[in-house]
Amino acid sequence: MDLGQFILMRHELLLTIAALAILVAEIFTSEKNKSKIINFTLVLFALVTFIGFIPGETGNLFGGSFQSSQLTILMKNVLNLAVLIVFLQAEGWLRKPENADKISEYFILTLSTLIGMNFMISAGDFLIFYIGLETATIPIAGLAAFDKYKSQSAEAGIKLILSSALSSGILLFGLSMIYGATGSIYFADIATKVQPNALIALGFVFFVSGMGFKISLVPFHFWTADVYEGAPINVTSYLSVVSKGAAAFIFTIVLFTVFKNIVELWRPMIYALAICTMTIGNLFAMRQNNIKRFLAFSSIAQAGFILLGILGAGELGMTAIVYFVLVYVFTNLGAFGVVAAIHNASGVETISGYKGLYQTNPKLGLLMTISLFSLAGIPPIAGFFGKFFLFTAAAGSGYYILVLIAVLNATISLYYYLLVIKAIFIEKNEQPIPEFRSSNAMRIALVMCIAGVFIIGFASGIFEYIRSISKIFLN
Amino acid sequence: MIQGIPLEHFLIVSTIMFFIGVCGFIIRRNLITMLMAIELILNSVNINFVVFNRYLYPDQLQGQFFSLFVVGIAAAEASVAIALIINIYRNMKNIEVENVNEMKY
Amino acid sequence: MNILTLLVLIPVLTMIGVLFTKDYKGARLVSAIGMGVELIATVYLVLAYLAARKTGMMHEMLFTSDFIWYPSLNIHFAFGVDGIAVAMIGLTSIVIFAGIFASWELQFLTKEFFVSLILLVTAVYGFFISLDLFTMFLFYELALIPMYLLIGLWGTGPKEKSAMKLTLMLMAGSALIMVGILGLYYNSAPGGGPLTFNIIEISKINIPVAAQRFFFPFAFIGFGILGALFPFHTWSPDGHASAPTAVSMLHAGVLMKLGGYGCFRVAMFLMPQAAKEMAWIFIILTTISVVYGAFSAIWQNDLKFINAYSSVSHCGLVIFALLMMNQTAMDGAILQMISHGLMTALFFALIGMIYGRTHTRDIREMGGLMKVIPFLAVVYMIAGFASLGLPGLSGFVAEMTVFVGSFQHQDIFHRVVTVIVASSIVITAVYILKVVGMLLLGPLKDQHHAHLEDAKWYEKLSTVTLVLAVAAIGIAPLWLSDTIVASLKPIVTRLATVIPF
Amino acid sequence: MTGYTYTIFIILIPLVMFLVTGLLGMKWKPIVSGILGTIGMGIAWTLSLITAGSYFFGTHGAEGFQAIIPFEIKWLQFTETLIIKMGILLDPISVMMLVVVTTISFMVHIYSLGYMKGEGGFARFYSFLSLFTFAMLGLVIATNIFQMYIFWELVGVSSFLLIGFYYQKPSAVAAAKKAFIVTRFADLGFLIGILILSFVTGTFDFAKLTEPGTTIFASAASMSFMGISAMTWAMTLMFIGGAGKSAMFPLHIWLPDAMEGPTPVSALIHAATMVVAGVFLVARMFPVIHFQAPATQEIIAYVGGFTSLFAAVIAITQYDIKRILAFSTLSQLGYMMLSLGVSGYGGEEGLGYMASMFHLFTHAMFKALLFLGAGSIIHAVHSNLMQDMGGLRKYLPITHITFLIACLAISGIPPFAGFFSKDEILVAALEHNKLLFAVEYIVAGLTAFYMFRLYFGVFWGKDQHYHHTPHESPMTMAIPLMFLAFMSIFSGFLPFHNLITSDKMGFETHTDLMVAIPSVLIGVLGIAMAWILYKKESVVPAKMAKSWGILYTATYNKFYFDEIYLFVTRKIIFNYISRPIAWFDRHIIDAFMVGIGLVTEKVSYQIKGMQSGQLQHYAFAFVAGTLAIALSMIYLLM
Amino acid sequence: MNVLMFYLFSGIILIFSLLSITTRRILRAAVYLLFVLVATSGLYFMLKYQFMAAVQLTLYAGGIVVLIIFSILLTHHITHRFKHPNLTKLLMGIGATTVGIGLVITTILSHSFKAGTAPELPVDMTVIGNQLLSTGKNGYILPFELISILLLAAMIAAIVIAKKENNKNSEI
Repeated sequence: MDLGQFILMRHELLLTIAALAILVAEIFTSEKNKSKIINFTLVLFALVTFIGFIPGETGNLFGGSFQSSQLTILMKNVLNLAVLIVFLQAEGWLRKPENADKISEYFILTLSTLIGMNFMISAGDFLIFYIGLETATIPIAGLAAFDKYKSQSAEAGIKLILSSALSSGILLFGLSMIYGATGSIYFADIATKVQPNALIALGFVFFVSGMGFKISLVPFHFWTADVYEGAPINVTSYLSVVSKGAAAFIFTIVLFTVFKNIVELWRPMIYALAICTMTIGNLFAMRQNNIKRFLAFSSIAQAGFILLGILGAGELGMTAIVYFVLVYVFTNLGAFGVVAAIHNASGVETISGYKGLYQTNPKLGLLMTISLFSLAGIPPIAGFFGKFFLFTAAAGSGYYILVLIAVLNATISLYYYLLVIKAIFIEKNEQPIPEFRSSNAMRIALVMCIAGVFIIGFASGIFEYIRSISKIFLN
Repeated sequence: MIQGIPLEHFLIVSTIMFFIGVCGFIIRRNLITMLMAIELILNSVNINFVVFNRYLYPDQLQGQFFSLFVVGIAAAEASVAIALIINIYRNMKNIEVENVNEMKY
Repeated sequence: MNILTLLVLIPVLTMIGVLFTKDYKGARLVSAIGMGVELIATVYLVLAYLAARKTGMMHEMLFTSDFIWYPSLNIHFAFGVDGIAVAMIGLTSIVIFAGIFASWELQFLTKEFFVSLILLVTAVYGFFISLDLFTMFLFYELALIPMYLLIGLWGTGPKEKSAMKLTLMLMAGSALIMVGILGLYYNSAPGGGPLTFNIIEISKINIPVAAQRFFFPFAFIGFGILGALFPFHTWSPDGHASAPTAVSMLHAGVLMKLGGYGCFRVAMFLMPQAAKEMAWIFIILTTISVVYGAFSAIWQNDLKFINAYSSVSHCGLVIFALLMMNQTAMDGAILQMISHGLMTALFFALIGMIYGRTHTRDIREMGGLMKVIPFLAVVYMIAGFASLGLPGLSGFVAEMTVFVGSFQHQDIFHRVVTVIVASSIVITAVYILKVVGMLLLGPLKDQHHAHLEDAKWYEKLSTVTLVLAVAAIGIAPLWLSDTIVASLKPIVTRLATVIPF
Repeated sequence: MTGYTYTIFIILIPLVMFLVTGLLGMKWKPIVSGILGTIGMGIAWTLSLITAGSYFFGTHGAEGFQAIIPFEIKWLQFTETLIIKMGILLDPISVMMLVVVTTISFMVHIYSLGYMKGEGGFARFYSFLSLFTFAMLGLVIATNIFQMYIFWELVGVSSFLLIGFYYQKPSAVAAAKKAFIVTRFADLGFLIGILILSFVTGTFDFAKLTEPGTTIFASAASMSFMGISAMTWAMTLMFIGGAGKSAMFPLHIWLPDAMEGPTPVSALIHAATMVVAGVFLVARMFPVIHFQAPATQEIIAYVGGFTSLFAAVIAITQYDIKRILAFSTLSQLGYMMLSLGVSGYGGEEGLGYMASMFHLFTHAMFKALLFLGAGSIIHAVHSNLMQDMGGLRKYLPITHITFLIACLAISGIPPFAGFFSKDEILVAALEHNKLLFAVEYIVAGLTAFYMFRLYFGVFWGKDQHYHHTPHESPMTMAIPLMFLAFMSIFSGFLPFHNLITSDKMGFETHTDLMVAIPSVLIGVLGIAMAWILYKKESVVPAKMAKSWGILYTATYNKFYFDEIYLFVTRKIIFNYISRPIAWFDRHIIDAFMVGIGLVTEKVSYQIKGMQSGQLQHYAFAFVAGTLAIALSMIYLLM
Repeated sequence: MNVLMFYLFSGIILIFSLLSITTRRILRAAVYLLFVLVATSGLYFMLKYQFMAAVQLTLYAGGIVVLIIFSILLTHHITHRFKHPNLTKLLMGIGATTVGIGLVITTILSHSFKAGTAPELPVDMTVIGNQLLSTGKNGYILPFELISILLLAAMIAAIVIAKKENNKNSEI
């Protein structure tokens, strides 16, 4: 292979270079200029994100271990975009004195997990997949424990690393069985050899539970809430949006390509998981007061909806999922952005603390409301379209009852989103969060989110583009 | 059957080991011992890969390499986990897993 | 530009305009102007529609326009109106116009209030002009959501609880609708070919019977919840009681009509066989609705509760009439929607105005208001008479059309339920007169009320607009009825020609 | 045939007056509304008289009086055939009713100028009067049953408004509500009757319905419900509507209470015009009832007969003069109904029909006179009760004389108008039903008795000590009294048998002496008894009352019908239907909906222990979940 | 001989695994784990995967276990003895384990494994080395590079968590 082919993995390479550049910058920056790394990184990463959007070739590398297609490139771009927003939102937090000596670490760790995710998306065999998975997980544990003098943060870190170790152990066990049954670790080989037999089923279940851990499907979700609550907000938003989104992408890709021959086997299972995930997520979200924990459970419920897309037939399901995740990125980051802004300014992160927010900070209140409505799937915001297409996909496979359950669950979810909105708009507070002005980076991030939330739904071209490249990908 | 030992026996051993690891993860009171249980799990997975490679698909070394990387990752995982455990120790002055439940419900 | 686009555009522009105003006076002024223009546009639409029909345009829908939105799913922005939609749009314009003036004095977060209110109306317009199930559903959900804030922020009493109950029940309804719509979509091309969300196109094919049987209840009950179908009506009393005046007006006056309209346009029109097969179940439910709502109203003491239950009864009649599935009864149903929309809006406006003066809605605490606030009292009586079906006001026309239409069925079941439903006119008289007697007539009960001020100019404008509309329909119903009937013909023909089981 | 187009103004003038005085009346001096209304009514009256004159005495063919429709527009179309039209139908009975209504209304308008002077809401009163007149006229000239129903309802509501004119008086409000709801209940019957009728015949038009030898009922023969034929149902239900308006037993209870309204209103609505709407309805539908639903006609006869007796008995014991007159109205209405009930169709067979209409006409005159007289008395004495009156003949000479004329008229003493019309009814009854004939004889006596009890009690008897001397009413009140007295004397000589008959053909009648003489005698007997008992103050009536005991008490309390109705409405409908339904709605249905939410929330709290914060519990859930899924998947595989 | 060796190693693995998760002294647990890992490498030797066995010995037994022991020494007194396990968790663990073992073993035993027909690849260092650096199919240069990123990231993560900060006065 010649060097020119490396253009195929430009996302990964760019990210690696970016990470190394930050490392170098860290070394050559004096103690008191550390915070300039933030600006440097933001510009650098914006550049990286932008370059990612430049259309390029697609194809396979390393004997099929690395696969690149329009769809995977799009997925990577979505993730890049999300990480860019996360970085912008993290700016204010990183400038705080207690983080002064770990700025570049935050960026490098995040970027390395992103590299892992990119490799996972492009993986053509289970080895790359697995290493990508671990690369995408292990550093996050470090990030989760970033506020290391807060016991909650430490707890989040240890819970994440141990649960993920267990889950990856179980996933590996499943992979070993699949290897034993099919004789290969390459996706393309496995896809032709899988048959519905007990060993494969067993291996597959173990695999799914490992992935379920990443997407936080019930009953593999328990870590989610604790980790989200304990981790710093900008890590939580990263976990909840980027990490989960990437996992959803990969899960879909693997199910749709590698295990497409045993689709009849996994559909009932996804069906059951979808119902459990939506319902349990909602039931837990209902009575939370900590906003991060609340969003954690809400994101679990959202994961349940993603499964509906997996049940959907072929390209429509794929499209719906990618589209939903795209919407979800903007929506959830909008919500997390508000949470982060408020937390940075006042330290409040409970729903009851949000009472009267609209009186003092109407724009943030409104933004939060719009984000939550989008999460609930209220038109004309993008969340509605995302959900609708997922349901359309599921209905396309004849799962009308599941769609009904899902929509009813969406109604329950509306209930608790409305609780937050109620706090923001309706309820009175003696001491509301004082008026404040968030940093420019945060503002840019929030404007991006809100623009995304409004544009994506109406601009049908996005959906159609995803659909066209999904079609190519699946054939 | 290579050397007169059926494949299934290896698998049985690894399976039992796997579940001993799982069991250890669930019942142990100490974070480090839980980490050890993880190592048991990974180890059993490695046995699986290697044995499948040797018995069924010796034409390539996929299983073996897989185990190789698993070992590497296990090391990375262990190092981060231990750092986190020490962090916990600094925050809580012990590493009893039961005490790590500040966040719940 | 297409007049229908304009109908949606004007409220949107108004909303933007309101956002740029400085104080409550500016906000209300902009809203009033916007909705005034909307009313004018509506009048223009009505005239244009009638003129177009007169020139012999026989298409089912007029002023249609169609933009492809999501080509791969065949989702369009497809707009168009028939006589029924035009009538509903007219209703909406009148009610929102009156509603703006009914909330003239609101000074708490005025901008937000008017924006939410107009957002709601925008969605309602969108709903009525949509020919595509997707956009229809989109506007439907959009119409429900501002309700929460409108009730929760500007309401009274247990507003948060009521707002939540209302929102959740209606959203649960929309969950059912969603399933129904998806079912229609996937069965819209039984003979192969592209699937479609377009109502007109779906109406030209026959959805497989098994699918109809499965999806009809979803769509029908889903819309029925908003139409206050027994036993899913319980959001209505609480919601209306807690909502601020203009919101009650709009919700009972217009939004509940979305339910009836949807039942008919989506559920029954597109799934006629199932509608025929299952009609009896819903006829029984609506019969209960009608009588039960009226009886419940007798026992209430809160003015808004009375009116809410009366709405249950009247909206029950709408769905009842729709299910009769003949031209006259369905004509009556549409008339009843419009009539009820107008008079219930009038009622809620008046209740709001009376409450604003006496600070109570309990009829036991008031009495003899006729002497003190004669204008409002007289208008209240007119509204009451409209509600109990006095000739010359719209209620009579609608009810009689329903009764006569329903009675044209050949079988005993339909005719017996018609008689039961007709008996509601007596019960309605009982509670209306009870209220009128206790509230307006008799000696002044509370001396604190002795010096209340009668209606201000904007209140007069608000109520007189509605009274005129009620009376106009009541006195000269023929043009409206004919317009509706003309548009009903294709639907009735379709219902009549499907093979019964 | 279009020469009658001007009749539309008879209807429109009151409507315009209603709108003008209703909307602008507040702005003017009150008397302007009154005068305007009166002038308008005068024009309408004149037009009605012209119409009647040219209709009855103009040229008409050998086939009798033809129905003329000078004006008709489509108002609302239900189906191809079921169309509500608004139009004017001129035929003998409607023209006759036009005259009755405009006459009485005009008189009342004039009378009220004096009677209502100084009352608050003068303009409102006149606007309501105009509204009522408009509605009543619309009712009588209706071309189809649905138009009739529309105006029927409007009449009901204007009656409600006028009864409740003194809206600050709780009793007036209650009476108004009662009147409205009772008649509304009856109207439901009417409505359903219309529904059935229109369903069977496919038309609302009177012209088609009453056309002799029509075939539109052909399909009715096969239809029946619960063993009773469709047409019987339809007509009986329709009769219930009529019975409600005309206050037939047992729907009579609203009429006595309706006397809470101003007295001119009682004269206009509750004596002369609205209450005969039921009779008019039956007359209008007479061919249909007679041929298609003979059973209904029987019912009508018996209900009429019973009501006349029942009301007469109650009237004897009452002291409120307006109530006495109200029960007397009931009794007379019973006569009219009975007369229709016993009538045949065509020629002399249709005597009952003619008699009924005749009595309707004469009764309107003398009963309006009685009420206006009573109004004059009340105006003078400021009380409704007989106990507060006596010896008024000295103070109110005009009222006295006119009242006496009216009493004689109602008692059937020749040559006053009541004698002729009542006599025809008795003849008709004798020919068809001996029992009812006997009843009517008794009632004739009772009528004479209670009317003269009233007369003597008010104008003779002991002279009460009045706070201020009663004085005769002003001319505005006296003129109508005199005009009506004139009518009460002479309207009996009108040739009704030539003008208003069931088949629109005139026939000859003769006074049957065998009937007339006993009836006059019995009237005289009643008067004599009243003279003995009430001319001078006497203890005999009180003693008699005591000796009748329970029966007297029951009669005095109107046989407790009000109480029964109260029990049914308050207790049963309010307490045992409405209240449980309201409760059910809040506590079962709503609670169920709320309960879903609560249960969800409860579940949410119940399962919070799952998220225990214990890493190892999570791990167990993870493993157990995986194994459970694996097990079920492998199970599915097998 | 092989058979004997296999059962010996298996016995060591199983027994010491069990002991490792049941002993109440933490250091002993670490040592038992070491035995297990060493016995595992013995199995690899038996399967003629010497390279794998060596890696197992050096990296696993030599690296990870040492790391663990260090951390034990950092956080425990040597004489520390655990309390008995929590009963609920014990039941959970045993339950899950029993079911799991039963399920997996049944599945494995019921499955008929079919060996590949392709010729066996000799396992020597050249082959391993070539494959490790090959860019084609069955080449492992990409995972190799990727894992280096992982290790770097893990290192940074471990450092950022564990490093002592100037202003804080920590115990270690």
